[in-house]
Amino acid sequence: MIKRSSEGDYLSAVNPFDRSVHLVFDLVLNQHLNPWDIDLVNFSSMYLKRAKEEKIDLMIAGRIIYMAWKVLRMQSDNLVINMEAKKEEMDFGWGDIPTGAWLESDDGYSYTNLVMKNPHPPLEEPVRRDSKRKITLIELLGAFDQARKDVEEFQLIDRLRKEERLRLAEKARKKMKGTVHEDHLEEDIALIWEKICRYPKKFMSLSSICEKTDPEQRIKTFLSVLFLAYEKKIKVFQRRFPYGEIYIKTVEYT
Amino acid sequence: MGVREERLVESVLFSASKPVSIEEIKEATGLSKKKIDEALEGLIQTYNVERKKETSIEVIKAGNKYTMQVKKKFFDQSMMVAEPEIRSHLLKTLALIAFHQPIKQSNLRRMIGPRVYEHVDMLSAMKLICAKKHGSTEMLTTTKLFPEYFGIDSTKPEEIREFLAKKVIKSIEK
Amino acid sequence: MGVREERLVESVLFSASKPVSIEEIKEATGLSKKKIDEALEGLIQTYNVERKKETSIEVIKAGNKYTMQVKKKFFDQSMMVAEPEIRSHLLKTLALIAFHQPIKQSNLRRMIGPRVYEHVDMLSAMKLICAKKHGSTEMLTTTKLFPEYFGIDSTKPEEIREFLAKKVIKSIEK
Repeated sequence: MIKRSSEGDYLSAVNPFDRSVHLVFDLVLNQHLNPWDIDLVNFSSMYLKRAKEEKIDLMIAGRIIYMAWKVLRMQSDNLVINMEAKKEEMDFGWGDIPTGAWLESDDGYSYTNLVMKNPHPPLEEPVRRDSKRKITLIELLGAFDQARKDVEEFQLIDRLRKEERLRLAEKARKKMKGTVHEDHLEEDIALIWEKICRYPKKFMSLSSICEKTDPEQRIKTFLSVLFLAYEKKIKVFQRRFPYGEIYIKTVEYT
Repeated sequence: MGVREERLVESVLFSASKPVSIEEIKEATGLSKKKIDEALEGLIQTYNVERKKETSIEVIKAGNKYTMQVKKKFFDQSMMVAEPEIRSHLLKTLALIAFHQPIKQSNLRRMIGPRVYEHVDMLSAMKLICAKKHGSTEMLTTTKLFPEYFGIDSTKPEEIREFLAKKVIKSIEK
Repeated sequence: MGVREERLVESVLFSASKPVSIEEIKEATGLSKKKIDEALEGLIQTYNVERKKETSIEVIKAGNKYTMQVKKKFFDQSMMVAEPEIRSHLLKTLALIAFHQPIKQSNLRRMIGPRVYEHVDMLSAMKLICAKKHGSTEMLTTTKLFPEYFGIDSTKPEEIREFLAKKVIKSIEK
């Protein structure tokens, strides 16, 4: 009987109380309901009361008690993990926590249980004054003095930032000038676009439109494809990341 | 006179941090106007007469409202710890607007950067400045509340600007 | 004990809208640490013992700081506004962190469910807790502000734990 009760087979409970308890525990065990949403203390007192008052089906009771035990395990597991975390983190001054009193899982368990079940939190927000004072004219004048300096600083930094941006852009332009990329990029894009349009299908792989063995050719094709995708003429995607084949699909209206 | 009522009204005055009307006290405590009047009278008597030398706090009537505040002679100490109503960054922006008014928001942005938008919103909400549409930007000036707040005896933007400019020059010369 | 010193410190506690340290009181008043200690002791005696029944205000030690606040029983009566549920849930989460700290966010999630993320964000923004990366989760502890904010006379984790345990038991007895 115990074996059967602990196995997963479903027991058809006739009593509506048994059925509802079974359902709730099942939600926690199989549907990942928060175990702390179950009030085990309340459950056990109700169940004991019923056991005293009427005849109960021992098979179903066994199954329900087993489920309750599993829920309790889930609740206390959380606390045990916390205790372990505490032990690991002792190095920043938490080492003085006494091993007796509050570290006992019983206390941690009942504290958590009580906080979760009680409608009132154990912390109360204090009522203090929220007084703010007025600003004086002297402070306003002082603020202006400081603001003037801040503005000068801000404008200087802003100017330097703009100059630096210009300098970097100029540098990049110079670097590109006369290179193969600058001269031929537009040409390359046009060439690849023509290739894609001529392809008999609207769907193709990158390697089908370029020379596989020539790395430079592959890079050129890939760059052009990226530009075309940016211009929304094609869609580019990959099924396996990062080493899978790259596919190209022409956009309908083209 | 009910002792409990007096304690309730005292707790409201203390926590309100600003002058409160009888109506507001009534709403917070549920006491009748008569009971509140009596409690306020009792508090004024206790704080300002009986404990005169035994406290630095007083209960006063300001217009139609009542407030609990630090006595003038302890004002300096409390200024040191009380938090200012306007935070320093915001105050700087307010000072720039007051000195350069009328000033375009786009120009102010060039002075202090993108935080201008948040600051203009906050200062407008505090009714210290006024932002009026001006083409694609806003034109910023101080409001009537501004001179009132700082005790400046003028309401015209140019006069306020001049007044502040003079003050600043004076403080630099010192 | 100096009467003037006590008045000065009283005015500072009254004006600061948050708990203040001895250092801050020293800066505002220019008094020595010894005089401030005496004044604070005097104020606690006056407010919490001598005037116990004649005032709704108390002076308490909160963390390493001191503050003046409304006594709990007047807060309940004077503020008739119902406590919003969100606030109370948030306080419960904070109470769990404070008791079990240092606690992994993933473990806290097992106790309170997915609302843990929102609560941790809000409590961090309020500077009441500190979340430090710990593998794939976060390790949560309370900050120095925590005991100050709630008027807990200790900064030691085990004492805070004891304080909370007592509070929980008290709240059931109600």
